[in-house]
Amino acid sequence: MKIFSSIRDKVWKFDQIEQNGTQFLYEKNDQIHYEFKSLGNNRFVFILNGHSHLVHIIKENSIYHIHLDGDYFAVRVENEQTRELRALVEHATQSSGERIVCAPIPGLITKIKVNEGDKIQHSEGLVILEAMKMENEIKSESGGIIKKILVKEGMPVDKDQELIVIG
Amino acid sequence: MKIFSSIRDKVWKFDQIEQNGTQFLYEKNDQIHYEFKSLGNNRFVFILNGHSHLVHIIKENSIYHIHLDGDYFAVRVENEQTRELRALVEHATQSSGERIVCAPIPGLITKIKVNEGDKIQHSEGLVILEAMKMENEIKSESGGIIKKILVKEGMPVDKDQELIVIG
Amino acid sequence: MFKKILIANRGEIALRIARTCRDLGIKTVAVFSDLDLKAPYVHFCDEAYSLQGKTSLDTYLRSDKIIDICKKSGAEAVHPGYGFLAENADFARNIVDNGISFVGPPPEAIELMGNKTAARKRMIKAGVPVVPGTETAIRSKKAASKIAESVGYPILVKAAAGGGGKGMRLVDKADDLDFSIEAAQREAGAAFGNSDVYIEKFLEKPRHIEFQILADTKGNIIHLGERECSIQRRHQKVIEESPSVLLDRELRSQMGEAAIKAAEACGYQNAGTIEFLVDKNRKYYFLEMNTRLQVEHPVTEMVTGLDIVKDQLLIASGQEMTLNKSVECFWGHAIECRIYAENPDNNFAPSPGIIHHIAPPSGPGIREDSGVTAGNEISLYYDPMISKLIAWAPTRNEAIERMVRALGEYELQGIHSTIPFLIKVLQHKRFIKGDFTTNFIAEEESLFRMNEKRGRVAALAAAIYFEQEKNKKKFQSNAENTSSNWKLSKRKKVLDRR
Amino acid sequence: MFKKILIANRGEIALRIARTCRDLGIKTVAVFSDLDLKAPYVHFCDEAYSLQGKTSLDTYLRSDKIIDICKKSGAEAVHPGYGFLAENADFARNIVDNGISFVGPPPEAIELMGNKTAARKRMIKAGVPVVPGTETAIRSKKAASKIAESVGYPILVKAAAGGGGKGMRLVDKADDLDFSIEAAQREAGAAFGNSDVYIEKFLEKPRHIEFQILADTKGNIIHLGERECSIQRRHQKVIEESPSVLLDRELRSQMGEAAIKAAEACGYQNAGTIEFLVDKNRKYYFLEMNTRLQVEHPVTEMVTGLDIVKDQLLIASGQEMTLNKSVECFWGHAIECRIYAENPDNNFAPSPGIIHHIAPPSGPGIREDSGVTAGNEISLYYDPMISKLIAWAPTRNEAIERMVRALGEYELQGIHSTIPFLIKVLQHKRFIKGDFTTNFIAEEESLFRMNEKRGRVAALAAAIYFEQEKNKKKFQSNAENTSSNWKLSKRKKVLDRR
Repeated sequence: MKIFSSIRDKVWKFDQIEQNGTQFLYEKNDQIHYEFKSLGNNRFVFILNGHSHLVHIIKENSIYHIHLDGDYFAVRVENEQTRELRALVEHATQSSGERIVCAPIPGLITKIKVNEGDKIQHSEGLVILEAMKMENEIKSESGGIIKKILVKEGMPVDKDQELIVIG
Repeated sequence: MKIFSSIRDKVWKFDQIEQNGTQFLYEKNDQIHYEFKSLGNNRFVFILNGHSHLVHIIKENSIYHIHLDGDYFAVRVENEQTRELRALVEHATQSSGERIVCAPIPGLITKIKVNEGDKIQHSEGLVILEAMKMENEIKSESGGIIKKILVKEGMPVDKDQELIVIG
Repeated sequence: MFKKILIANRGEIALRIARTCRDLGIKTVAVFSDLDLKAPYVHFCDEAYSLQGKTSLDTYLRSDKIIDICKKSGAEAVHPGYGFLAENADFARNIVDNGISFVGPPPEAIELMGNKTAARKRMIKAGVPVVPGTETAIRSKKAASKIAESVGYPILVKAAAGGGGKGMRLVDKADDLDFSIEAAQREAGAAFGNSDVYIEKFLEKPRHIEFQILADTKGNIIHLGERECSIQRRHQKVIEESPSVLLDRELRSQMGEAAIKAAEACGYQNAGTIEFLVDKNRKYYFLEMNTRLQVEHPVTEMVTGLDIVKDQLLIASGQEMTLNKSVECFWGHAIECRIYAENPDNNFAPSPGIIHHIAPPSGPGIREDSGVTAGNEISLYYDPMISKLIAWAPTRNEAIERMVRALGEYELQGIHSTIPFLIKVLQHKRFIKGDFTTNFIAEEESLFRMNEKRGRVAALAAAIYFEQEKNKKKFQSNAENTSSNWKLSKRKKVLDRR
Repeated sequence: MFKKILIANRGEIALRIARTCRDLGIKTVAVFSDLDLKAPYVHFCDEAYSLQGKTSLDTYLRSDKIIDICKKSGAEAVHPGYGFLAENADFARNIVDNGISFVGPPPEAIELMGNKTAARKRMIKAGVPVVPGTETAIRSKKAASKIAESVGYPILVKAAAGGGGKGMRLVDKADDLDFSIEAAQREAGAAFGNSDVYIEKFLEKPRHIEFQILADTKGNIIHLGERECSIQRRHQKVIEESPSVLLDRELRSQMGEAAIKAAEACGYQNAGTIEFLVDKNRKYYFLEMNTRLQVEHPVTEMVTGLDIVKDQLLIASGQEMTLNKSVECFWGHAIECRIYAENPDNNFAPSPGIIHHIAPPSGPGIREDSGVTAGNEISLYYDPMISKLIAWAPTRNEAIERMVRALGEYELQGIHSTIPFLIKVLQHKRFIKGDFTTNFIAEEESLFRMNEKRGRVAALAAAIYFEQEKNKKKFQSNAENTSSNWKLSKRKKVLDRR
């Protein structure tokens, strides 16, 4: 079985191979030697070719939040089926022509900078979201027309709440 | 209802009084004003007459292990019934004339210093228990005759395991 | 000395102040909002009173509630920390009018230094170099244009009552001047109820260097040397250190004297900080004075051995401070990193949430000033700074190494933090060389690049975890579907083999 | 400098050494027993190898396994820490014979200083004052009696190959001498396979003061001043500090010179400690030399700014050490408390168990060298020391205050610890005055008295918890017995009322 781990645009491909009832992990035909043991509390000892790491792994949907040697990575892990499925879904969403802008963090909508019907450019500011004493401008990740505004100024929003539909 | 809290030989007596469906705590006719809230993980905020304390409470049978402002107390808490019951049981054990010496900590029995039938004095050494690189001598808390030795040299023992019966 | 004081603040700085009070035998009174009941400073203080509310406006900014609690608890003084009411002259006056001591400067000094044009004027009079520009608010377009020409473009148009970048405009050329002044005036009027603006030369790529000042009521006034705070993101300090690689003995002594002059000029007492900008020719200009304890005060404590909060309390109670002359040489080198609950991979978006697990680093040369513990929630209501990590060593390079080690040890679960970003800054060769300005973070794309070697280890760990989870599920569903002995024994075999 | 070293130890000291290696860019190899897989030092090191076993004899004392792992991992040097194989001359020789560097003294120095009579002889020859007594093992009863009379009773009969109080007898009067020598010889023979004993004058109520020595391979040899370690329980150090209140500049310089002479006399290299006893007339006597890093080295680091482990590595790799002259004056004052998993209320019985929750203190002046984290088990197999807390301040009194504050902040659940006892020692007026000897703990009954004021608060907290638990149970059983709406709504009402 193939396992795909991706961080941002970078993808690593691993092969899970069963031999005599034991699972082995390969990367480009090289077998990976490791020990992986839970310490409790989402903490793991991960000894990779003798190199010792303390890893924190917290799963959130298909994203694995990994803390490792002072660094942080959001890793998406998929097998062949889930990877193909996701590609299909993304294609379908894109071809429908609608994109939904969501709140990346919870906060308070302090300003809406566009109106329904406005034509907008890539990376144009849409909404100001205030949280922890700081203003965060949410920008458009594509050009288009503002189809619908789902929030109002002064409204508190949750993380991932839908804010604006761009067509 | 009366509550007795004791640490070593010192006993504090509190009165729990219900008034209009609410419970109040009194000590010698003075009402005790407090806030007591769990912080999780056996940790509590305890604000007593405005004085703030972080308290850890871990219960083990009828003993409450309390960490407070860098200090530690083993508190026995009883109401009138349990207190009377315990007095009865202790009296019965004492009059039967047998006392059982238990291991205060887990460890290895490295030496037994007495034989069955020996007459011993108060605070005479009975057994050497080794733990964490240190030898701990377990002493008799009363005089008497060694009735039975329940362990052997070289034997590992658990906490509270019975070692010797003194009659 | 005081017997009991109230700390009108929260988080790490409340705990920091309470620790010194504990050392001095002063009882402390904590105040807390509904969200802070579980915060360590509340339990560490000797007494704790609720401020009844959630938002800052309802709690830590309510001087009436704070004064009531002073009276109820018998606190003789108030330490305001930083932020909230710390630089509010009315609050300071209110405290003093109620017969309570204020652990900070006289209200007049707070007021003067809070008004940017008034402060500039006073500094010019005292002979402290300020950034070239207008001395007072702009009264005519013609005067503005003349000043702008004389200091040379680019210039900044700034709000007199301002702060936080509001009512500020960068002007590159004469054509844009009129328009920018009008825009800045509108913005300043809306933000501060005062539309006065003034002109300052825009210093390109300056360094931010500040001097710690202590002044007691006996007329002693000293400086404790500099802190360099050039590593900033959007005018927010990120890493501070003392000493600065830029300064030599001569420049330190010149700037230190200027800082003392500045503090004297406003009748300053207690601890304060004079901030300077230093241009590429090592010329320094007064930027502003912070009339309170700074977030970054620990680096000065590490290289001087002083406890600045202790000196604040000594001064406020009318005693002499610990030292009576300025610090001429330092004990080694200290660096502070501010750890924020922000996600550096997502444009530093705030990352509220509950801290599930926290294990801060320790060992040689490491100090932590933190305000949180496991189970605490980082809420959207307050500042996202959760901890300050300070590293000391005999030399700057060793201090950097210790800081990198300590950040790498820091375990924090449940929220994002700026730790990975801080490590990248500390390991950047320009940082190590000391070759940076306040533009450093904005200029260095490489700070946001992924470390692919570590990325691969993370990718592998995730893949292994994914695989183990799947196996676990498989066994669970087997076990749930049936309890025949055959299947169970098969399952056991597979488990044993792993 | 080495590129990779193996740390032949566990716990806090393994982590301590690994931290310095990380700072210096040296890769580290950890070795661990079956019980230590979850210990922080194992994850902090760059590589980790199992020693396959549980007991010390099967793991950390197995020089063959350790040398194998050196070869497998390519480690160029071994740091032995303290305890286990650190003072085993055969191990050091074995390491060197395998072409690996030993981060410690030459095997000959370990051997010489491990033999008490040989070390005494060498010291006498070098002009270092030793406790009056015999120079060699006792050969006749007559000679013994003569020596005993000349030094004056009480005397100690001690095993030449000894340690840990085995083969040691205190003799108060001449009548008991013969009997005691025979008993000591029997015990020494059984314990060490060598029945040689010798006589030393018994110093009543001495103070324990030791000097840190550094010697490199270039012929430089310096001392880093003293540590006072008089606060002991059954010859086990409990609290250490630097400087000592007893020493003035003159005595420090005399004892420092004697310490250097002692180290030179045995051809010493690397870090070592000369222990002295000081009697009530401030006369000092060589006690023994520890030919390794000491548990209490951090106090010297705090007051000198040095990293002693770094100097050990510099020296072992043939480089010059950081300083080239002895430390004449200190930066403030430092105190270390050893935190043991022992129950002071039960005669310091070991308290093995799992640490459920741990939150060490931090803030101004506090350093922790710890080897455990939440979830770790304190086992019966190893030393019960779990952490060292170090406080620094400009003066001794301030350092004591900071230490008391930090100990009070320390949260530790699941095992007993000596923290409550340490606080009582630090707050004792004799400790604060500096008026103590090695007998202090044995003499002071008051250290074991309950603080009744705090006891009452604990008694109340337990009573309240007891009450709340009972109510909780009541509700639970109500809910379990029935699910009629009436009962549930009644239960809700009661809950709301609380």
